[in-house]
Amino acid sequence: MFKKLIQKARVKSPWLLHYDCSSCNGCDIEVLACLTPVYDIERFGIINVGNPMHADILLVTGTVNYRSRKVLLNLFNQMPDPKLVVAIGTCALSGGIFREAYNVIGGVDKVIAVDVYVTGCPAKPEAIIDGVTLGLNRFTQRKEGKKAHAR
Amino acid sequence: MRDEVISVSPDNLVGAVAKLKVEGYRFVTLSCMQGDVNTVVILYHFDKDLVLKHLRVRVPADGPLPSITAVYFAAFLVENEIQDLFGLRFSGLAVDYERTLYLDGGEVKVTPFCKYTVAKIQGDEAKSLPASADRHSTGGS
Amino acid sequence: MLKTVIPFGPQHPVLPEPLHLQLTVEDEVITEAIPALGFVHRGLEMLAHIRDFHQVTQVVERVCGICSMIHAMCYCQGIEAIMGIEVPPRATFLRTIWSELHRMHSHLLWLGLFADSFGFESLFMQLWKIREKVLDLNEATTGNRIIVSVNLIGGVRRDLAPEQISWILAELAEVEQDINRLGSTLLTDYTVKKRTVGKGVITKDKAFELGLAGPTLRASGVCQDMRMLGYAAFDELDFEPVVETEGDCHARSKVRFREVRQSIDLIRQALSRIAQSEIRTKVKGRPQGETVCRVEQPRGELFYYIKADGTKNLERLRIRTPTFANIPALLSILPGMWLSDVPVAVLSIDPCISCTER
Amino acid sequence: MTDTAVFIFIGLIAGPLLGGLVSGLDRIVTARLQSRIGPPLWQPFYDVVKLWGKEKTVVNVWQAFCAYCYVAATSIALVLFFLKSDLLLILFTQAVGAVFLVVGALASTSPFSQVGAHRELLQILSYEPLLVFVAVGIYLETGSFKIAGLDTWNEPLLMKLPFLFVVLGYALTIKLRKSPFDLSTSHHAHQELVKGLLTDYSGPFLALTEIGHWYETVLMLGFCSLFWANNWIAMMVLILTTYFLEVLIDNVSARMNWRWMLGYVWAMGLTLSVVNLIWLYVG
Repeated sequence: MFKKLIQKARVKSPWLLHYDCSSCNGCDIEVLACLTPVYDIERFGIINVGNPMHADILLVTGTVNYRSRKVLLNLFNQMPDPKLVVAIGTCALSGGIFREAYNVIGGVDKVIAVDVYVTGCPAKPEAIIDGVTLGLNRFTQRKEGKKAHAR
Repeated sequence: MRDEVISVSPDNLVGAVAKLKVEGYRFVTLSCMQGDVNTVVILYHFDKDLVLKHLRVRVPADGPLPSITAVYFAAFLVENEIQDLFGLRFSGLAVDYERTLYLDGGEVKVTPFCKYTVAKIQGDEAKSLPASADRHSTGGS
Repeated sequence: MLKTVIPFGPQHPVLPEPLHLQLTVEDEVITEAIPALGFVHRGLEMLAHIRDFHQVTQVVERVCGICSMIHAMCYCQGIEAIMGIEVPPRATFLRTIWSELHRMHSHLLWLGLFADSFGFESLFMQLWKIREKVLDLNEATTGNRIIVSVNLIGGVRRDLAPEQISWILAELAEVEQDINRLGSTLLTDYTVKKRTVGKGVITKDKAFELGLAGPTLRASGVCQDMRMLGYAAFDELDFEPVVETEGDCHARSKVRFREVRQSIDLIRQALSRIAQSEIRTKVKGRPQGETVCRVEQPRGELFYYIKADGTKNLERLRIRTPTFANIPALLSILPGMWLSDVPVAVLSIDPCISCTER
Repeated sequence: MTDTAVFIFIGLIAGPLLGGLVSGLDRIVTARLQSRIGPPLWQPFYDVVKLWGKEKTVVNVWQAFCAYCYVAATSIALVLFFLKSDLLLILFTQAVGAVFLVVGALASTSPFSQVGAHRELLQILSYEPLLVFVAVGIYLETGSFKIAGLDTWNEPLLMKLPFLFVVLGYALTIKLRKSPFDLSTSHHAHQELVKGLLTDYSGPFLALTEIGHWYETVLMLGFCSLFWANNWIAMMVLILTTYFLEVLIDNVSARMNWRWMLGYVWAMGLTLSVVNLIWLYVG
């Protein structure tokens, strides 16, 4: 019974951590725009906590470069389980327009396992909210004890 | 370019920059580009009342160039950037990141903007390949 | 309290972007601040060596997602100058309108983040609510909210219909009313003034010496605005740069606040004087030569150096963004500040790290 | 005896229940003031239950121990309040809880946590004297530190101690972590210290600190209720008005720094207290 309650609470109260992983800011400000009156993601109990120790969902925007890879891994490892990773924007999926640049590794999934991919350049706030709520279903599907992992 | 371009030698550079400062010019930035095989060309841009003035310096790709941070402290960031991206060294930099402003030593192994690659790490890891080709061998995880 | 080293960033809720500041703190007073960059460096300038010079327009739009249109405009103007292309007058007006819309949304974004930096959450929300109206204008006229992709070499992609013009004017009137309402809180509220007045002062001489740009420079009393160069259609509009003299964080927010209103005025002027003509010219051939092109970004002077050698790729594309020029300001104002003022001081230069590092 | 058991039970249960509801209401009202819709009323409970189900990660054992002590102390303080015990005793039990929270934060090496703990100590230093003044004022008026005598007091204390009520308001703002005093940690971690004091508490332990905070909220509102204790309706109106004012202040001011807080709160708080006490003494 209590397990079910916790599972329900997880869906109702996902706390976000946003990391800008060498993105062009386009997706970042759209993530921030989600917090504001027009989109208001707090309706779903979502707060941007800004502290990996408190977060349930890691939102990553932008391509990964060599220096931010370490930071990304570090943040991911600091988040207590259960956790989700949502990659936002074309850059976070594949490297996008920057994929040929010398300091770009590629998409986020080259570093950590991604649960939901949100497309767009930049991704619209509606798409981001949709992506996060889609990810929440993962909380109910994922079996207890199975941990998210870093690549 | 429509604006005035003055060619100076590396030795006279700091003096020329100091003169511009006395005349009331604001430091804008440096633009660095590959000259021919062994040289790098740097343009120093200055602005006064919306009119630009440029100093053009040609230096050997490995030779140190005197830093102008003693005159314009603001130049430290862009000089560090050039150290990272072109492999050039500046002498007397106010804040020296030792070529780690953008890129760490171990990962991107070539100075990316040089068509005639200057290896960043000496030894057998250094390859004389263009940066874009080299990425595939060093990139990924 | 003893000496502590605080790693401020790269992931930090106050900074939406990964700038890393290593702050040495004694009794909550900063004694040393060292910035570390490189978390957003992608190597974008290099892409100009491997992409067609037309495609580079899209690349430079992604130097920064906030002022993307202005980057593309600057690049296109540079290539047009090299190739001697005459841009149709209507296109110059349209570029002016969109660039001012970008300035508005960027300044509102900044004012919001600034309010957030001193813990004024509701002001942040209200300012971003207004910003959404500006983004609606962007979306309705160009098809996208932020990265609008309207520029191409030789003109613009989209035109404004007459009914859109009247709608834009109506929306702008609403936006103006809303900002005027918030203006008194933003500029005269007791707690806000307590947090911003006299913090992070940069004098006129110091600002000049540090090579600052944009609102940060103008807040210190230096009248310098690239729009005075009269690029695009700015030479046909009445325009007076916004200058404040105090040089503190409050002055910087005042400059940006007044510039939002100025942008509304400029858009109105541009809409009333807009010429009737084609919106683009055909581009033939390849660029050869070098040029410097400067425009005014929301954060200040944007500088492009373009060198082309007659092939389809550029020989060198050099971008100097205003935040890059403003980073030295941080080094100069942070030591001696209280820890609680660090977010205010850092945001007061409007850091855009993706611009800085490209 | 059974009465006592009932009051203990009420204190233990009502704390989290009422506190959670108040905090849910707070978030909705805040959202409305910011022209948003805001989360459902039950959101704080979802948050706590979810945190309870998270992986346990602690910096060290002391932190976990301190989190438990914090909840224990604050809940005991609330139970004592419902038992109509001595005001001073309640105040100091609550202060013990607050100190445990700080010790827990100091147990971690994170600079954010350390600086946050340091600021929290300064906050405790600012509001504790004020609370003692409020207790002294109540004593001077009623002749007793016991709460038991208060609900039969025929005249509302608010009429006699209006300035002390304002002083209590300062303490309340600090205690509820509202702007301009949300220095050590804030509800939305958009400040220079990330989440300050609470940065290194995570999962179940963060849930514990949240529950402790609910107990404290109810306790502080309980103090407010003393100022109009003889009439239930008036008491409710007083509490709701006070809380709404707190939320309003939170939304119309920026965060200040601790130097300003210490100076302002002490200067204003002490002046108002002394004025009120002299007035009582003379009148």
